[in-house]
Amino acid sequence: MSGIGMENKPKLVDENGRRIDGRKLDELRPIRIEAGVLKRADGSAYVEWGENKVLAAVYGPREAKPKHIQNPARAIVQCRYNMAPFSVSERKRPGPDRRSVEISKITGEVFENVLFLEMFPRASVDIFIEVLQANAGTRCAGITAASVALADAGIPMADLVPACAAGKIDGQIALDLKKEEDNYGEADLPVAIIPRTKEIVLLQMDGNMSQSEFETALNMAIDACMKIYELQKEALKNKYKGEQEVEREEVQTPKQEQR
Amino acid sequence: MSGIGMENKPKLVDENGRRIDGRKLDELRPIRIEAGVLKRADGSAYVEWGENKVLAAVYGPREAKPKHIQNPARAIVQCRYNMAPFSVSERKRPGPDRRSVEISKITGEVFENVLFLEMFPRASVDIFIEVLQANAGTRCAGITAASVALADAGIPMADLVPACAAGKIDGQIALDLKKEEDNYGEADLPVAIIPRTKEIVLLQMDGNMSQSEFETALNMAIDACMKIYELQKEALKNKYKGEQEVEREEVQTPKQEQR
Amino acid sequence: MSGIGMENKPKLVDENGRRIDGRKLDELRPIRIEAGVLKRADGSAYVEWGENKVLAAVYGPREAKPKHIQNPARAIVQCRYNMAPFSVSERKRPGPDRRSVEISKITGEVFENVLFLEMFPRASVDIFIEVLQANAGTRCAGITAASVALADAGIPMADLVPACAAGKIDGQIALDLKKEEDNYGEADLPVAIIPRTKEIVLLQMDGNMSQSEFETALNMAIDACMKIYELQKEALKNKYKGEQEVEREEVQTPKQEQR
Amino acid sequence: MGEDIVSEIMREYLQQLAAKGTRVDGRKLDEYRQIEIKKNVISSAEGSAQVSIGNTSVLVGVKVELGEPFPDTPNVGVLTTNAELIPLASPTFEAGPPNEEGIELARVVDRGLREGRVIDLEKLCVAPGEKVWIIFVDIHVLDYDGNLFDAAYLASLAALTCTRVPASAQGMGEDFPLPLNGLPIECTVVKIKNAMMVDPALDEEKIADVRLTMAIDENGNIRAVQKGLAGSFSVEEVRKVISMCQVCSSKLREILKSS
Amino acid sequence: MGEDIVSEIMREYLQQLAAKGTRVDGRKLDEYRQIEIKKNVISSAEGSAQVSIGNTSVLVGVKVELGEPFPDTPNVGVLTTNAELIPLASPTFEAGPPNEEGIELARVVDRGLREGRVIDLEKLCVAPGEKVWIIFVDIHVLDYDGNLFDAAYLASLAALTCTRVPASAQGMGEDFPLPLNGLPIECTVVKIKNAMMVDPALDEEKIADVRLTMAIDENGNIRAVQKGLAGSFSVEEVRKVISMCQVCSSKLREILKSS
Amino acid sequence: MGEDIVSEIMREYLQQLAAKGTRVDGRKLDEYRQIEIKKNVISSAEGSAQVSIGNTSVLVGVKVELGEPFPDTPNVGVLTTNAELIPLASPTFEAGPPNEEGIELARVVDRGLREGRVIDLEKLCVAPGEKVWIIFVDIHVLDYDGNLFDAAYLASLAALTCTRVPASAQGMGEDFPLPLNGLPIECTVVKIKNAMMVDPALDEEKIADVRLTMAIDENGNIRAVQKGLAGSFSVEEVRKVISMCQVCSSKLREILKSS
Repeated sequence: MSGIGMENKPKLVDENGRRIDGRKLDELRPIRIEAGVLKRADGSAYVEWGENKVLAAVYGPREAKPKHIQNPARAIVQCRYNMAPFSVSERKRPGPDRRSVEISKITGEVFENVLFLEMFPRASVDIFIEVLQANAGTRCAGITAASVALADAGIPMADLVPACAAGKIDGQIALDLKKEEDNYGEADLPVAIIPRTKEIVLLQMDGNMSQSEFETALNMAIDACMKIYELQKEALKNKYKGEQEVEREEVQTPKQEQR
Repeated sequence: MSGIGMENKPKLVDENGRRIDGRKLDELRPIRIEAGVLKRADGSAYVEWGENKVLAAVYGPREAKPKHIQNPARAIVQCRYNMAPFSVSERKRPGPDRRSVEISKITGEVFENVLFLEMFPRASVDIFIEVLQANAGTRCAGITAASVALADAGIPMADLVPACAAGKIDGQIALDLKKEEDNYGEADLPVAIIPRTKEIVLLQMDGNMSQSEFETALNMAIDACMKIYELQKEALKNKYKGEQEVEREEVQTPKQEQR
Repeated sequence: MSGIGMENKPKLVDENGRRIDGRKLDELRPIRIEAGVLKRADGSAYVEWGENKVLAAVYGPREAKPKHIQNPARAIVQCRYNMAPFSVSERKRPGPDRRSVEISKITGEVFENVLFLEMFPRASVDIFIEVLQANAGTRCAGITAASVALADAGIPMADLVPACAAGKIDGQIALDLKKEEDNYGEADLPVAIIPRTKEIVLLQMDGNMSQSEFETALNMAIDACMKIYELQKEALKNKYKGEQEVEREEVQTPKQEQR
Repeated sequence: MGEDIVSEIMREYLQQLAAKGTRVDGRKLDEYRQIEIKKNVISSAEGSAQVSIGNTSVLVGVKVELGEPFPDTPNVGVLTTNAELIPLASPTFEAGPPNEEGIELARVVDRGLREGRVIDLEKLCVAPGEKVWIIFVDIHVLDYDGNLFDAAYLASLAALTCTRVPASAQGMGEDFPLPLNGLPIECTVVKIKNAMMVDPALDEEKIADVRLTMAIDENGNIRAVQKGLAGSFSVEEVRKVISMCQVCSSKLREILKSS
Repeated sequence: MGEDIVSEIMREYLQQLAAKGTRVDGRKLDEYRQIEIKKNVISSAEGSAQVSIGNTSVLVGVKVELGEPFPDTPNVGVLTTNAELIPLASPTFEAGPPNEEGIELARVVDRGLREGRVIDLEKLCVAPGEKVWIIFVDIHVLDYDGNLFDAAYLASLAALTCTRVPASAQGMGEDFPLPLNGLPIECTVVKIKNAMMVDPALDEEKIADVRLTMAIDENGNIRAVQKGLAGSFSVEEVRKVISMCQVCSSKLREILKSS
Repeated sequence: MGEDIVSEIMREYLQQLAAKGTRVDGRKLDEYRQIEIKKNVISSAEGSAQVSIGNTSVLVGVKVELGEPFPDTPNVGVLTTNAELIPLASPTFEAGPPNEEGIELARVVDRGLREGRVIDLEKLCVAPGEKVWIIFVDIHVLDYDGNLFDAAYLASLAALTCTRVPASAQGMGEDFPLPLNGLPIECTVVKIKNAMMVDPALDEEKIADVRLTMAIDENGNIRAVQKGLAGSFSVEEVRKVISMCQVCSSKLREILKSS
């Protein structure tokens, strides 16, 4: 975003308004969401979003530890966004860097908007987001996955939270930047919303946009969030369907023969 | 002090007994003390001492945390001496180094002599000293500032504690070494005292001094402490005067019009 | 063990079956064990084993801290294996590395087999092993020393635990490898046993051994453990004898004249 | 009466005031507290400024040193922003490495400086791939009474505008002012119930529902955005924030320029 | 009903089953849960594999980068194995640097790879003493339902078999597959009372008395051994474990080869 | 009966003894406990010594390695002093990085060595600005029964006097003894009520009001001073301490020389 190292910048949008991967300006990368992919976690989800691969797990509400972090009036939300060492082209040293700490903080704040935290005093809702493969947009993929994982865990929630970024490349507003577009583009604007109320619960930006560009991008991102919302609900339905099928099978076959 | 890298040593005392900044051997650098400079801290003080700029804040007596550090019989004193990254010519990495840890320890011990700690069982008196600009003598400036901050906080105290170093340069005993004198000098002897009783509560030395030189330097430092003591009291009086003036003004002007 | 850097490999076993230090294949290095060498520790022992010098100290059973690590049903065993910075040819940075953490873990597990931990709920038995000089085999020397220290501390124990490694050098099974043999040898197999029952409580191996070689080495190590067991008991007897002599002397001489 | 009740009463009171378009200290909703900017306050830094906004006070020192560029931008200087929430500044700050609040602060300031292209980093290359100037912006919070983001950003910007690159000390010609491109300004707005207000004081910050910080450049373009706290905005409200920030950023820029 | 009572009941139940030669999920004592191996799942890694054994799931990514060799092996590439027991995978895992469980896991996997000479590290030297290829094996546990050692080892091995050295990106000719020597396999056996069983599920692991992991190569030779937990084996039992591991390692090797 | 009462009784008893000029172990106030110095006890170190003063025992190993000089002293070797208060030595020592006690110990020993110019560091330059000999003095406390400063200092000095620089292993001619300048000796005095005594045993140290450590060279000059603990001295008392240290340092120097 900072405009440095631009000498090798490729053309990001061609004369037909197509992007380097053939997408139109307002087109999302392919997104696949699967709910309930882990056994130990109380809830989980896996999201493939273009070349991003993100796993989210949720534990809780469970007793917050150590005790001094407990809130007697409500549950706290603790979020940990983490990148696997092999998720990026140059190996990332394990452990949180400053970027991860910031994303963890704002992601946790996103979910405070939809969770009924007063129902669980002294508890913690723990959200773990693991980026297994990264290609720009991992914080949005993480929030999208974490929403599904929270629902999969059965934690009372006002709504799912989809997230998506819009940005600016070659002077044009475009949806859902991939890595090269993010590196050589002019702005990136990640957004998360509560679909039922259209409230914006995540909003960040870096780059350079006029006020009208900003508003165009914001609306484009919000529209995309609504599409992702449908994919989230679909994933939860599939999980539920799958469970019913397994239950039916289980009635017919004794457990040890399943393997 | 260690006599290494002396090839570039400048002359520190001229034929008239004047030092590189024109001071006489027993002359202090200019010292300015201001009490009550911070709003959030329970007490605070700012000291400019030659080219040193040091800020001290005091919180407490407040509950010592975590609980296992509490003393059921008395308050504990916790001191943190810290150098800002930009306070020295080569940027200092943030966080405590071994020197800071040692100075924090001995500074805390200094104030155990004058605080009535038995009055506040289980509590902590927390002293924070921030060196914003350093030019030799910061531990003495820090102690001098912290004393005023403790008084400004209204914490019961037997006396103020002034501190000052004496040392040896070009073979002569001199007061209050500045950086070049410290680097190229032969010894440095920081001292803090309780003025009313003349008890010595800080005493360190490095360098090379005969017994008689040591005693001369020690007495020179003690004499200087008495002068600094006056400056400390002056600063507290000015603070008190200032407050009374503000109070008078406050009676006359509604709060919102003051800005 | 990993077969890397073998171009400088010396001959480890000569035509007469003698090793670089003149030992036979099934011969231990000289071992000297002394019990009760420290005053502050509840129990202690010093082991010189070839060129290894290892000190062990035991504290406890004492209250486990912090509280959340306590087990209400039994004592826990906490072990810290540590190498002094100067114990190896290239200075080791102070603090635990991954190897030390692993050895600490498995050493603690060894002693869970012989300590009557149910007798001391909520307590901790703390074992500290300091390697002062290292020459291959320090974990076995450490376990051997810690056993004696535990006995010296009077902690109820089913048996002493001796430890010894066997390995493979120049294709032959050999006892108690020293550093060069370990570096250029083909396998190393540290073992600890409970002598009375011949139970194996430590078993690790790295290298390359056929099943029959493995079993030969294992039995060779177990036989050596039985010899070390005798040395351990001897050390404790000597300690006891020494104490009685001191007691007798103490009756005759007033304390202050002993020095 | 517990802390929570006090803050509940405070919350209602501030909400009522805000609904009427006023605030506890008599300010209007779009009015900053008094701003003071002092430049060149630290002689050991290559640039420095102390900024107070009301009772909030932040000191920023800039150090400039030679170092290696990042491998992927060999021709470009390096900007490093670090924030220390030192415990001197607030009873709620704790000693230790930066926590998530400190990291977010440093990253939001950094984003404004970086995306606003404040420093012309391309001009800070000395030998491509080998030596570049490294700019350390160290944010030292001295007194925390709300709106750290704006105070820290303004102090950073002010310090950079008076920073000189110490070329002469390296035998590289004369010192020169840091090459700067523009002066984007960060402004922070919080929402309390339905009212939006700039420059929240600590009491307002504590009970604010949500926060939005925007960096606005000379052309009124948006360079960086950060939403914080556990609340939400509507699109309309975001538009409102942009307007407020555009107005205030111009005022703050004038104050900075005339400082 | 406390946790301890539940686990006591579970212990007795599993012991009874084991004595009859069966297990809670219907497996035989020498039977692994279903194994799935997916290779090349992460495109940002030079090699990767996801392995599940029953509900336990481990993802391993291999990164290959240029770096400096160790001073004592200047002609040899470097292998580095790291394990992250991320809190996503189990309610008992905690964020933070690897604890002793994670370190033991990484070291046992590393030992199997290293002592089994899986990678031909001598072929990874680029410029003796200056540049070699460094292989980072990063173990990312996703779902923890027992027997991490075998799952992590198998995933590491599978990832290495599909790893390509990224020579072309360095202008060093074409990418090439990582040079491999052999395929030793690690198998883990636990003892529950007197019964020995492979591949313990979590419930079995929790109540197991003792654990033994062995790396067995294609010739049935033993390359690495690690005994774990606070229990013991007789010589006869060790012999039994070797046989079980020899049989199972062949099966696992076939599964790996056909994956 | 609580610990505090015991220590209160001990305090009074020791005070009464001290007032009569005697001590609990029968020593005179100016008498050290028995001192034993063993040199060259660790063959993996380039120099080493174990010193016991009464039951206090400290092991120091000196490692000498090639490395880079500090930029500001390119022609001078480097001295690094580190102390580990390992938990083996006392029930009050805890594992982990050095705390303030350990840091103060290391720094006081370092100051004595450095200011006393014990090592002729100028002679340890190999290639100016590039390669110098680095001296690591590692203090390993083995048994803590009071007066660590003097024991650690004496052990460090003894280890340095038998240290050989390993030039031959670097192909740089023959090994040579570390070039030394002089033998300043550190002595520690504590004040108990009004009595001053050297070499405090642990019980004495615990109840001492204040502590003073002085490094005295062969000429009786003072090279370093450190006051410790939360008490004070009068000028007269400082004079007394200097005399005591001058007398004792001569005795200790003789013991060292004849060791």
